[in-house]
Amino acid sequence: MKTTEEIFNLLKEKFGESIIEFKTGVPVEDFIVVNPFEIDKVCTFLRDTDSYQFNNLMNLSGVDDANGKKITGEQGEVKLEGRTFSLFYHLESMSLKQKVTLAVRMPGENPEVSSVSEIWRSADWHEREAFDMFGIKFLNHPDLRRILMPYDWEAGYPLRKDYKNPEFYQGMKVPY
Amino acid sequence: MGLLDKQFTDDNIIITKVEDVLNWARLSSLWQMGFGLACCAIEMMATSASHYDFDRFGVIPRPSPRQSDVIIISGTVTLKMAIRIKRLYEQMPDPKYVISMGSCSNCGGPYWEHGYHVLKGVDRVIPVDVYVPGCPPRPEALLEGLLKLQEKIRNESLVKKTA
Amino acid sequence: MREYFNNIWLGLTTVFIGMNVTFKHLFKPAVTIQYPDVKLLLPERERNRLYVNMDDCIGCDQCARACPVSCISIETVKSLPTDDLGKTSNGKKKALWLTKFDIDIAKCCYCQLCVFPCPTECIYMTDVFEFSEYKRENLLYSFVTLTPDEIAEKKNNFEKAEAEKSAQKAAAAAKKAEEQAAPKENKPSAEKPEDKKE
Amino acid sequence: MPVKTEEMILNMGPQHPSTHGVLRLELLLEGEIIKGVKPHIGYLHRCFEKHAEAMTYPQVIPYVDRLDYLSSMYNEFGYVTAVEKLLGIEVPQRVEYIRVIMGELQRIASHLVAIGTYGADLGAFTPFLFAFRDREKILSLFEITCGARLLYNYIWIGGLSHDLHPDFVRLAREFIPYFRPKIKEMNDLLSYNKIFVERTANVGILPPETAINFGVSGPNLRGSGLKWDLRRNDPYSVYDKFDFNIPVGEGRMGTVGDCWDRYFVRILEMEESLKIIEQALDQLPEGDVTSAIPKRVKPPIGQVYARVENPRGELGYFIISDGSVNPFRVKVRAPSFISLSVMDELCRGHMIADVIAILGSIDIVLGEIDR
Repeated sequence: MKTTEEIFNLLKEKFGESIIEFKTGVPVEDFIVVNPFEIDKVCTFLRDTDSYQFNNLMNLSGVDDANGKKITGEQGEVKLEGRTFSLFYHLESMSLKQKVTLAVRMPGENPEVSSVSEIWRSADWHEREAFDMFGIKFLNHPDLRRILMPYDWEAGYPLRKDYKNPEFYQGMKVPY
Repeated sequence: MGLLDKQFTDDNIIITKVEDVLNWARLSSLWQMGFGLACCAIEMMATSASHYDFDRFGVIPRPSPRQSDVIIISGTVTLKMAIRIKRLYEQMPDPKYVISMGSCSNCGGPYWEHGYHVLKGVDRVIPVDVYVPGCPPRPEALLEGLLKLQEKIRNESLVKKTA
Repeated sequence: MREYFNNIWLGLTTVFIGMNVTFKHLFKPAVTIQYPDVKLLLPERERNRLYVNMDDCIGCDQCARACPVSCISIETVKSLPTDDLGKTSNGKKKALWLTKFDIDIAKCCYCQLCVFPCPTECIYMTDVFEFSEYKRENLLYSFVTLTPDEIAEKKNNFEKAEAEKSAQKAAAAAKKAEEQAAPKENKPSAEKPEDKKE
Repeated sequence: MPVKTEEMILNMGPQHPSTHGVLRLELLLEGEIIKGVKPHIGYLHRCFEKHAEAMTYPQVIPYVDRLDYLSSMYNEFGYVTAVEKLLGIEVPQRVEYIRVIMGELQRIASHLVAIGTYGADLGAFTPFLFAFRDREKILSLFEITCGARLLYNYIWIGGLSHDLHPDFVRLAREFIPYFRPKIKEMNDLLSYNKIFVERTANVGILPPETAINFGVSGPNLRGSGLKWDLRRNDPYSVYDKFDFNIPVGEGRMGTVGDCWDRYFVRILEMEESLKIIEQALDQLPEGDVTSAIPKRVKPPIGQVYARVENPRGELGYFIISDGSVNPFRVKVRAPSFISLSVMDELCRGHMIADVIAILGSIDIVLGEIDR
């Protein structure tokens, strides 16, 4: 069983720049921040190496970090600058009984990340959900469609903190 | 027949008797559309199961809308589902009745405030006859709602449309 | 061939065993509750329709804040010092006229979170569950005991008192401005307490 | 020359009596054989995660109930486990024991619905009535404790809303000898029935490697023969103090990991839950159940992922706190959500009628899938 710090040091040796930082000190959980375009390689390594065997992706969740600066444009439109989105990967090794949390940070304008659905099939629907709720694009995802919201939902991504609900959807009034 | 040509403009002895028989027949065999949406569907299942026994009131779940008289909207109606519910309702033959079961289908319930994907009340897409409050309503409450609906049907008239 | 007959045999016997179970139940009393005739005795902690005992309500708004679905809406008007509102059953003095206490039972999720913070235990859940309605408007329950006229009167009284107070304050401010013109001294504390209005 | 049939797309649901709610399956058929299944979900998307961001931590609990409405107690259990981990508070022993008792009773109730409706899906209506009769007993136990039948709001952060009813322990003890013979009855009625076995054995086989790769958990994973139970493998609460077995699928009627195995694991689990309840009732300590409830739940900035063994599998809550009274983000790892994604893999090559058998055997709850 390895601690997150040990895993971080070992990964740093192997992948160098792709492993960005090790976050500790936050209550309860430490995590490793990884480059969004290298996450698939890191995950493949973590799954297939004998000393890790992270064969189970417990959870994958998107987060709107809500850290942008509000900038009001000329026409009064509000834009968030410098916002980021995060993804958290909770991995578990069922045979070695160890856990690790990975995270990636993406810029708010065009959040893109490599898909891990090839590595763990369970990621497929989790990623679709993150796309549906936050608009995070997963590169090389086999079937990136909305999953919970209707396919013709045009009002944006509902779990973003600046989401505004539309007045009508297909002739039905949405607000109370 | 005079009835269809609207020759009888007012109640008379024949009509009222026919009405009574028709209404009695109608209210004692309300076939329900076996269709659950959310949490309330579990209580609806409990109502049709052994302890409460919906069959006593002539309510039998039918899987098809074309064979049913009453649709119990049991649970949260989302925008994605509302279109289907409207279609199902339109497929039902007249006379048809709607029981809205639980807070969610009454007015969005706990999801009325921030529910971006919840229809706030099924009465925005189909007309509702009886509102059964509760989250979820006890099976007895649903039975009481059904009795209320039967009461409504009992007072229906062929000549004057009430519903 | 052997398997074929074995399957038939198994099919018959297992169905027979199952039938035996159901047959035995013929002689057991039925569990069905004959609802409209027989009603279950509900336990004392039963959580159904909300009820507010308005005699005890002090208008503290705690239930409305605890409610996750915001189905309780309370509006109050301050009473005049001359008004006597009486006391609640556990000895708290009432200081607010309740002009609105509405519970939208159609929205309520029966979670009982509003019951616990109440300081006078005036809001509680009863065992009444039979209250279906033909119209949804009827599910909006209003618990206010005052008549609309009385509410208007209380509001009027309060506004009058408020107007008097502000007039006094204006006078005081004018006086102060006069004073300020001579020696420079400011007392911001005098303005604050009256501004807060519920 | 082999007969060629045209490919056809068949829609099943969202209104279908055996999709257990509002689920649409898009079946790609070649004749009667299934070439692929595309589940379309979201018909019950009630925006739980958005609501959670607008509520305070205790106010989220009623919404948590409504996720997996067949096992509300366990959902609360999971949520409070996560929040307590974030807050770093210890709860009294009595609270933990009561939570375990309630959780296990809920597990039985949930499995009863799963079994009953599974029987009804496959054409046996009597087990449905029997299962609901016994479930009603458990619901009455919950009702005397907290007053609600289905959605309880009973387990609070740091404690419970009420102490046990004075009659509860007696009634729960009476329930155990009442329920034991009913499991046998269910076996006679359904489990060993040849018609039922023919419908379920060797259908929808889920090999353990596939199951792990898909993230399937709970009875569905154990049905594939893997001894994996969070109550034992990653103990939380007081589960390390009880003695119970972890039933796994053995392929008694066909292959390991078929529908019958998944079904039968649930039957065996009810027996184990009874054992746990019995031990917990014996060891139940005295104490105050509301003493550790914080006045104001305001966790420090941080994040936590906590998981429990829900009747349907691994239920995880990922909570991020920004130091205010409202959670910043709550993500639910719903076991049914993952179980449903494996449908395509399970159904391929089977007949249309088997889809219902497979869907019933993975025991999904749409409220949890769509959230």
